[in-house]
Amino acid sequence: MEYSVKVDAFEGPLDLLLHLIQGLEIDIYDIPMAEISEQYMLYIRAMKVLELNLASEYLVMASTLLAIKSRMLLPKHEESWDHDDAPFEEEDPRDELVERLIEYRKYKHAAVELKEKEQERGSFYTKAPVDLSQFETQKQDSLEELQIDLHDLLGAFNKLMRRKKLKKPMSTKISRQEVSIDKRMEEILTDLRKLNGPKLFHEMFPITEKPHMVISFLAVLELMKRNEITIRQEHNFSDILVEAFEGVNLVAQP
Amino acid sequence: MHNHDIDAVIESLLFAAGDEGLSISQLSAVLDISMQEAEITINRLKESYADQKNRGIHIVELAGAFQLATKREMTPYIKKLVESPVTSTLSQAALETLAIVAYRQPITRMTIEEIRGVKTDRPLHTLVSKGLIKEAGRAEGAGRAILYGTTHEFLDYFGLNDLSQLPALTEDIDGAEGEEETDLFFKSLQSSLGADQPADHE
Amino acid sequence: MHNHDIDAVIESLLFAAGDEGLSISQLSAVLDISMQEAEITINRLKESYADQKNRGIHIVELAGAFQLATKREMTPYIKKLVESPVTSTLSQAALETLAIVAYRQPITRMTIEEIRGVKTDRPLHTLVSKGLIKEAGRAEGAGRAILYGTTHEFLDYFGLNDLSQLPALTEDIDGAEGEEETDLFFKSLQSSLGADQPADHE
Repeated sequence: MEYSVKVDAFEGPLDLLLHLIQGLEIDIYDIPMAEISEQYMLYIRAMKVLELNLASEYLVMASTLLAIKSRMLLPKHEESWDHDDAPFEEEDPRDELVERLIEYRKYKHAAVELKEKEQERGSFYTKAPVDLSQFETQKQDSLEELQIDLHDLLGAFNKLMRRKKLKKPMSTKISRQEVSIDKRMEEILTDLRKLNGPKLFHEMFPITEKPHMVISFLAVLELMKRNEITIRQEHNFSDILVEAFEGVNLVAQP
Repeated sequence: MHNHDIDAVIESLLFAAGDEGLSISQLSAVLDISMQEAEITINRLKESYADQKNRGIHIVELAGAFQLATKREMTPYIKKLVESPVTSTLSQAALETLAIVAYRQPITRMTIEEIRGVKTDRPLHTLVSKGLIKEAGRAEGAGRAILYGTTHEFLDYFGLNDLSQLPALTEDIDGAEGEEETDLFFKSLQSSLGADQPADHE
Repeated sequence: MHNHDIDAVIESLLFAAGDEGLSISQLSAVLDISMQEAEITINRLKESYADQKNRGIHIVELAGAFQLATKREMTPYIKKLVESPVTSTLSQAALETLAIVAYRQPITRMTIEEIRGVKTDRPLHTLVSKGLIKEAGRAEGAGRAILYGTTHEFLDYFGLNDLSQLPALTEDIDGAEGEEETDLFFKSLQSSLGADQPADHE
């Protein structure tokens, strides 16, 4: 398996920019370049800290943003050499970017609608065709007449995968327990204090379910920030150790 | 041939065809009726299945073919008995790519990448391997790049009868959707990176 | 739970259960009724399906399991469907089977049936007779079941040089979820947690 860790969470620089524009409640047709560049760089830095493999597109966009920003800072002396007085539509350095963002956003929203349709379609059950080959005539069609290609094969397989199968045993649904970050922080800290020594980093993730792992990860980050725990690594690639600071601080004190 | 109630015959045919579905032309051929008549009949049946409160299945039209499916309100009962589909849902990258292909087909990988602003070979690969898109010719010009288009299975997968049923593209929408996880992740990241940055950008 | 007509619920359950059928105990568990009540209800339904002239399917009982099937008198129509010229391509059943054999060869019929969830001897027969698959040895163990694999003709037909040219599936054919792009972050997180954790939680 290859490990090309994607800069997760965002689908690329355009997606990140849209996220920022929305978060900052900026008018997409009048983007404050200084602000957006600053925020953008912050995210890039964060991704680097996380050692996520930053796709080169993000860096290209960073320089594009800076280029637009500096072009906008240039003094506008067009008037001086605007020889005839024809209404001269001054080109905004942001135009091309805005156009790309709007175009991309169209499809991003279409993707959301497709996702809804995917779920809707996934909520009903269909059945396999009855095996009808007993009725097939003796005269078999030759292969050439079949007119199928690999895509039909893949499509048929995908369809099969979508079909639901009857469960062998009646399974009792394990109701997923939602764990809050606060609760997980408390658990981790109590655990570490009881131990009175370091614990391996991976032991912070006893349940390998995505939501639980994310919560655990966030809990560890938050505990670090609050100086409740310390994390160290003896040398490169050695085990990461997590230990509670001595102290009487209680987590999540009201 | 018509000793039997046409409704019964169609029900049996639909049942036999399963998720392969039945087209109007197949119906007309088997029932020995005109295409128009077949269409009227199947649509009447479709309504009748939908209306009958004591029926748990109905007729749906997918990718130009009619097939039987359970009614949506039955899902909770069936879930107690049947595995949910193993198919993982498509990733955001795949959905975006698919949206672009669906609305702009035939289209080359390069054009898709221009629109998305990122490399798109992986999502394209995923979509081809799921049979949702296919090579639909080659572009004119030097590279003769592959042109992608959607498949029959694409329609079925999204419950569409044909491409005209795709939701209309809209230019201006303001809505936060699916951003929560991202936000949570980056908020905590930002706060762990230091307090000099505004932690909330909502 | 019974906001819905019990007849409708049972119909949808029978439909979803397919060839595996439903036992009285399953019905009683899902519907939250006594075994006796379940038996009375299913038998009432069975009669009602049989009596209705406008229904092409009925409920049959096989080895203690109830399942839907087409009524016997519908057979001529279904036969006609298979023979109709519109249907001259490989059936969905055959395509599915071929896909499974192509990606999982050598493979026994039993394993294919486990994956598809339905009987598959006829589609296998069709594919063998068309020369797309062939017997490729025998499985170890008691039954020494036939193992199937694709033929040279299969490669020819699909324009492949060898099997490695088959498009990679994103999804394991056993139904286990394949690696999804969105999961990469979590995968890498898990792998950074050490090898003693199960790397996949599919």
